[in-house]
Amino acid sequence: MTSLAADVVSALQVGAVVALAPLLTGIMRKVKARTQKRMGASVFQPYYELSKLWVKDEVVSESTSWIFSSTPWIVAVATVTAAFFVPVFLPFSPFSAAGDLLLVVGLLALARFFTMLAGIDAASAFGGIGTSREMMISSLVEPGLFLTIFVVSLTLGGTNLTSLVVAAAKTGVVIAPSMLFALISLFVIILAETGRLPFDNPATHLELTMVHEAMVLEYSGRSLALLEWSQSTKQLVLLALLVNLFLPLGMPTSIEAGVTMLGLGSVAVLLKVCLLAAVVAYVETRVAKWRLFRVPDLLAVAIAVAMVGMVFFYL
Amino acid sequence: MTPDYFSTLLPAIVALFILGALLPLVFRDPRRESIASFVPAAVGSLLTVVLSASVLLSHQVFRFSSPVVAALPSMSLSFYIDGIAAFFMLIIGLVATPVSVYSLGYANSYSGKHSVRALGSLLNVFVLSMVLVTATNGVFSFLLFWELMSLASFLLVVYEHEKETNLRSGITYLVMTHIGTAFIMAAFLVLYFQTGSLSFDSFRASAGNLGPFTKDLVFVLALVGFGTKAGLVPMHIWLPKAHPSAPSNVSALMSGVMLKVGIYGLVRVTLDFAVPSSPGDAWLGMLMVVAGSSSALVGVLYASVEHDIKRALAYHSVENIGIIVLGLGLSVVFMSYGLETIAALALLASMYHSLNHAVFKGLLFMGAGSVLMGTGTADMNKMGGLAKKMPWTALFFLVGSIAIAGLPPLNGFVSEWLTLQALLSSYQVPNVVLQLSIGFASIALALTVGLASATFVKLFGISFLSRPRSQAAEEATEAPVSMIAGMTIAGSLCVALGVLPFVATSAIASGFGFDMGLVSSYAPFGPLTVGYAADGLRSVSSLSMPMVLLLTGSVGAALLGFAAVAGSGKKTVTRPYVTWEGGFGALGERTQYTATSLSQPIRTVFKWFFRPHTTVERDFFSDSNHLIKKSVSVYSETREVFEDDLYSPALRGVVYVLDRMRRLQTGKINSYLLYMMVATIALLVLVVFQP
Amino acid sequence: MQVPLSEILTLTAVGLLLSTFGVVVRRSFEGWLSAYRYQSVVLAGSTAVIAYETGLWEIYAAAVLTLVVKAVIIPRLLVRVTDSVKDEFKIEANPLVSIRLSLLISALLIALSYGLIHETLISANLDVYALTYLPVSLSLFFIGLFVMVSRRMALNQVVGLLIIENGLFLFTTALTQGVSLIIEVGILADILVGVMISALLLLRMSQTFDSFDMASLESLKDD
Amino acid sequence: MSTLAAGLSSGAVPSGWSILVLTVLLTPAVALVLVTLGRNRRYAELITVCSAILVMAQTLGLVAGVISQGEFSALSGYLYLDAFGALVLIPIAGVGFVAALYSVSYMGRQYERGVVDDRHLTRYYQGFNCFVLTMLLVPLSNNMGLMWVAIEATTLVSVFMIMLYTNQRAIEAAWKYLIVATIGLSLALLGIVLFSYANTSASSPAAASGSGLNWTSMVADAKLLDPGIVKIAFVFVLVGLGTKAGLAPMHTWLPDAHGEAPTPVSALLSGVLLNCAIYGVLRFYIVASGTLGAALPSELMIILGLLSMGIAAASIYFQKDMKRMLAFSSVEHMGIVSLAVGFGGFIGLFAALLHIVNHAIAKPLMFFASGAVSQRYETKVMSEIRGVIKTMPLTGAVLLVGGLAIAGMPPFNIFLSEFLVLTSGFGGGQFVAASLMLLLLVVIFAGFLRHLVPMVFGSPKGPGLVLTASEGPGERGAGLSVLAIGVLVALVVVLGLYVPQPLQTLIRDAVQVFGQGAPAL
Repeated sequence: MTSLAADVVSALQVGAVVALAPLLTGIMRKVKARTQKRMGASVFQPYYELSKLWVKDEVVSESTSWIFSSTPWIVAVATVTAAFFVPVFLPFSPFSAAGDLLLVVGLLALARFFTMLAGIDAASAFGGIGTSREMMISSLVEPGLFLTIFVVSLTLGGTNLTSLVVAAAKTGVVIAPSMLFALISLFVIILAETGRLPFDNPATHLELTMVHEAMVLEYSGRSLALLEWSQSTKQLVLLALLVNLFLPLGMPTSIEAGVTMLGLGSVAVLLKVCLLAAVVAYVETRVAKWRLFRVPDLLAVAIAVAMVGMVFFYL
Repeated sequence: MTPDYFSTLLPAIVALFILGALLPLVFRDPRRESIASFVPAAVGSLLTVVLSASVLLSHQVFRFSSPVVAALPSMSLSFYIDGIAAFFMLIIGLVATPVSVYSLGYANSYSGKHSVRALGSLLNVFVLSMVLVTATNGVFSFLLFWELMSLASFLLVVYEHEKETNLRSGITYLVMTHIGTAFIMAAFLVLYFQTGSLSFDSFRASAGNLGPFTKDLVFVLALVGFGTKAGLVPMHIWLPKAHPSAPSNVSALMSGVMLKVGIYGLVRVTLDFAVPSSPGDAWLGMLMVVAGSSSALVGVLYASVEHDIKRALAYHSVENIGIIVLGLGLSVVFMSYGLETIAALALLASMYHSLNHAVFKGLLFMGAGSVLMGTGTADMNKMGGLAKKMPWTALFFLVGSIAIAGLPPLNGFVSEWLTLQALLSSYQVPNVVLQLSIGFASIALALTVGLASATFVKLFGISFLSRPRSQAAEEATEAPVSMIAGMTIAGSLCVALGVLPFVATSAIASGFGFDMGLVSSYAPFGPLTVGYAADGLRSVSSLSMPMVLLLTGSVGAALLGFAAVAGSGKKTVTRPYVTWEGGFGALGERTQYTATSLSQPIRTVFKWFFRPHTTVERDFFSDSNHLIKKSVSVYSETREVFEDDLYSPALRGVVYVLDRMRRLQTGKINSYLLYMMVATIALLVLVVFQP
Repeated sequence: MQVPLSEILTLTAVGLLLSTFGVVVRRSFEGWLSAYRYQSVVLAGSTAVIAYETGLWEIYAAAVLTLVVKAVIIPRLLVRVTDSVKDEFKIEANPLVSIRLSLLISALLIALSYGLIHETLISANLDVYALTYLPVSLSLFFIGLFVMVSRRMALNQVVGLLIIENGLFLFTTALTQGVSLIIEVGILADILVGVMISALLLLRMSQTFDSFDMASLESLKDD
Repeated sequence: MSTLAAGLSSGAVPSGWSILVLTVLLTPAVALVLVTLGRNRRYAELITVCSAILVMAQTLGLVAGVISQGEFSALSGYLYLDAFGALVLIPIAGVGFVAALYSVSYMGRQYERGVVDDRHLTRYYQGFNCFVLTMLLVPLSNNMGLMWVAIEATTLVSVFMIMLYTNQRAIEAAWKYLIVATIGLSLALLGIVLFSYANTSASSPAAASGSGLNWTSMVADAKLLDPGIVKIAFVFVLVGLGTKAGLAPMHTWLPDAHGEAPTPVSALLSGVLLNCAIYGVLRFYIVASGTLGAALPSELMIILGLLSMGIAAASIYFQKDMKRMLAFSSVEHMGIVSLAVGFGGFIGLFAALLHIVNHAIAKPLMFFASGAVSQRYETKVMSEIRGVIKTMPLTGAVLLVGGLAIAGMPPFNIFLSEFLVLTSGFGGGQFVAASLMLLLLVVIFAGFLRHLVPMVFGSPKGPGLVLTASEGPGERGAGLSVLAIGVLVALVVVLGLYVPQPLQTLIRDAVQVFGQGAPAL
């Protein structure tokens, strides 16, 4: 297909991702509520909240600087840009030529960097707590994440996302042992990255358990909306990535597969992501939040598993 | 590129720096002194850039031999500027230019207290010596300029010599670097033993037929020697002492450039004199990989708990040097297996990171300098809120932080991308042990990257954001225009090197004469590409920063457009108000997080490394009731593992031996005569009864 | 009756060694001086013998000089210098090495010198004087040195120095029958001046420290 | 006496050079007489400076002669000068010259401070000239017996000079110096006599002409000498003259003597006298290596050299007294010289000779600077001297330069020769010894810096010192001392970058004397 068409398609894909992200959050909340024997709000509740926040007035602490006010925009831009490089529904992203898996990680890290700064900027102790905890977790996530990427790129070849996804699709259902280990470690890491239990409790408002929530505590109105939205976008992107790399079932092996196959593939991806989200939510109801200084143990597990994966690949 | 144009350029540069060193001596008024010394320095550095750039563009080696001969024919003072030398001269010039501009303003902060004149001329000598080190082509002249560099930098480190601590760190620095020089000298002289000549040309000529043992010996000696100057663990201990002691513009040069000169020596030896050729040499590469990754980790760990801004930056230099050496080591490993393409990739990564680190570390130290000038303290726990007081400094410090944290879209990210790609390419090494160990080494690098960004959240956040933590920070003022200008140059370099990588990559490629294995990486505006090809799988991973920037821009535009459209319904207003204090009344600056508390979780996680020694003092209202405390104060300091567990014991041992030896001087003439008697008889016995 | 040369030489050699033992054994300054005087006389005698055998007038002169300078002038000088000092400072009360042990060590040193000479110089065709006197002179040298090492008194060290000089002189004359005269003269003059200077120093010492104990000369050291 | 007369009547080489040889010796002698006659301070100073200048001039003439037409002898072979001798002659005259200049201001200041009186001064200048005379005689004498006499004479004279201040420390130092040096020289005499015996017994012509003590004849038939004798003879000479040259473990007198002598004398002692002694050792080294082959003598030289460096390193590291530290560094540098000779080869010998010259330049500079400092601070204890760069900026700078030079930092001259020494060591495959030397150099550097940096920088303790922040009061002869120091600093820097052509040729010729031709590299 022509490059223009490709760009249009992938723009649509990104639009879909951004549009569906809050829905995913809603679904997770719903599942969580149900597993906790609650009715729970509608799955579209996140959309209502966003639209409400979008038109609300803002209260900004006077001890903040331009960092605080620009952070939501930077975060949003970085996250959405990252989405452009990830083949979410299609086994293809035209921008894979411009950036790869490492760039995606980098962009998400940029977003986190500014979020952490904003946490400090308001000069409140809550923001400080959030930032300092996030500093620890994010820096410990890094090695596990990179080791996973290492294994994946060894098994599927390179870091170019399109060719990774295609290669994964080619492998079909059977999964290499190294990939299995990588999957486990990546799952743990995504929990940490998206701030789910047992690392962080997205639903909390207790300073003892807050990480991400503490950093964005000072935000209100449109800024808060942007932050929440980017958070769910990030969540969707990462889950989709995991699905496409490790559970490629139903994903066509090439963009020339024809519209129906592609459509089916997209639907399959959507279903798998929702399923995965449900699993994550279910896990959240089963486990309690871990004490902050037990979190490193979990991340260490992730690293160790990934290392085993690498050993399995080479031997 | 006509040679005569070159041969006028180099003397011109030398002359300019010498002028800059001498001119200030004739003036009396500090203002004039700083102009007289730093303007020539700036021009000279600019010319250095020109010279190196023209060498790089012309793809030809420039030789220049002066008539001066030290003592023996092969000790003549001759210069040889090939691509490698030119590339490092480029680094020197690129950093020295903004720093000289910056110094114009910065030097005034010393006027009255110290002699600006001394600062100016020493700085000129310092830069000149570094340029000449890279340019020179003989063992003697190399050591000459090398030690001149150390000497000048030492004098700059003890510039504020009233402080005993500065003197002590100066001595540590000079002694450590002298030890390094000893190793370098040994390495070169072992080569001399092989070739019988002191000129680098002969070393190059005989690089091929170097005995394996000799090669290993030279390699290890050079690694220790140059590693000491570059601040490689465990020879790094001088670095966090010396850089904070020196004036900030000097720290910028030392950390940005001088460490690279150490790297230059390492590169020169590995690529020119002791070239790895057989798989037997791979372990040398692994040695560098291990040293590099441990340096990276150790450096960033210490930086993450440091609250003195300049010390933190110094530790980050250790970290980045580690990353550079890691890349170099990888390329050595690949070279020794004859994997040319990925060897080039790893070398590209390492050199690119050298360039980047030079630029952004220079920028950061300049920023730290203007913060120092503005607030009068280097302790971050006394800063805060400077983003409002010194907006420009804040902006550029932020740029530097993003760059050094390896985040897109700035230059740090590109070189770290390349380094990671080089690590990922290690699957081509036909040796499982090496594959695995390189893979595990990548953990250290990844952890380093993560901790680095965390640390710079702390560095920037604590010093520039939230509220002032002290009166000094309250009254901080923005730096003068010349300093801003210097930082602007460096900052824009950071951006340029980030979004237009092909400039640097093509320079490096021509400098190091790569066969165009990754050709598209050097084409203008072309993406950086790394090929993958193994059992059936083929793919090309690529990164095109201009594209990324374009995309980011359009996304941003789209978002703003969306906001405009979606928000048009109701006009929202933004009300400033106090930070929510949780209902406890007004927040003082004491309630904010400090640098120390911010890094507390990390310190706790890496307890085994820092072995923090924490003392808690509780003050009670009454001894009967220990539940109600009047005050609780916590003191926590981390230990310098290397000094306490490595250097102090070694030093103690040496001192013990020396102490025993010197006691020979008993003051008793009887013992003196006894020595003579024993010596005579011993020597007689030796000569008479020896075969 | 005609006494064979070698007997005379051996006799003188024994005399020299005995006189050296005298220095080692005696504890008082007068004792050392008399032993030294005796030694110098024997030395002059043996020099005269060599002179008689070789018939070189320079060596006669040397013998006479030795007799005059070493047996008369130097002892006088030393007595003159030290008569101001109280007697208890002229007695080696407790040497660093006990007398008996010193005697043993001196014997060992003599053995060493004989061994050395025979190990090395046997190849060179030495004449009878050399063969007799070289070991003796070497042992004089070493014993003198040992005396200086093992005693506390400055005076004792001067005496040791003198013994060494005697050994030196004997060595020179025995080995090379008369190196060119001005050298001999120069050497003798140097020795004389050296002794005079040391005498002067002794005088200064007796004024500043009013003792010759080495213990008062240990302030210059490293710690 | 007859031989002497004959020598005077028929000079071996009837050329102007031999006359110059005699006059250069006569100049200080005449000066000595004049100083003794006119018992007057100003007068003595004038005479001494003039004679120093004259000696300098004539020495340069002699050097020119040597360069132009090789060696020549005088006084029927008693006196003799070749490139090696000339090379040692230069520092004697040069340091004598600067020391004379410096003496005027230094002793003048001592006089004003009431440390010395006119009688002392006269004796000082007598001793000075006599000292120069005896030292000049050492490299000029071909007859080794004469050389021994000269060296012994230097001992006696310098003892006098050290006794100038008749305090307890001075007397103690003088006594130790006298005893140890005399013993050493007696050992040396044993060796010399053995050499001459070996010579006379081996070769008939030497024995016939009665010139068995002449170095020229020794080296001429070095091959014929009896190796057994030469072995022990060389050991005796090495230990004996080594004592005078301050090689460990016979160096023990040196720190005391150099530490307690008046500063100009210390400069002469360690800048020149040591050279004379090591010169003697090397003369016999040449003969011995001619007989035994270079292996054994080189081994001995290396052993003693490393020992000296080691002991110097230890003592420098813990030193408290400035002048003693300098003295120990002299031990170190003599060790380096003997090490270089031990390494041998063209470069090694070149380095050794160059190092002799360099040390003779840098060490007096250091002594002069430290003398000025200790006069100002009225102590030699380094821990009490702080911030010289503030109280006396010029002297502070000189102290820094000299200290760095002595410690072997480029771009100063000592580094050049040390580098050459190491080059010869590694080039000759003597990895162990060379690496040890490198290690010890580093330790010494550290020890030196440990004392030097706080002295030069830092903030002065004495409150009065900062107020009068200037280069001492402008008393008489200050200009002279500045001139002396300036000359030395210039030399230290210039010789660090390159060795002038004449000096190079001279050293090359001197290396030829060692039987080492064919410049390597």
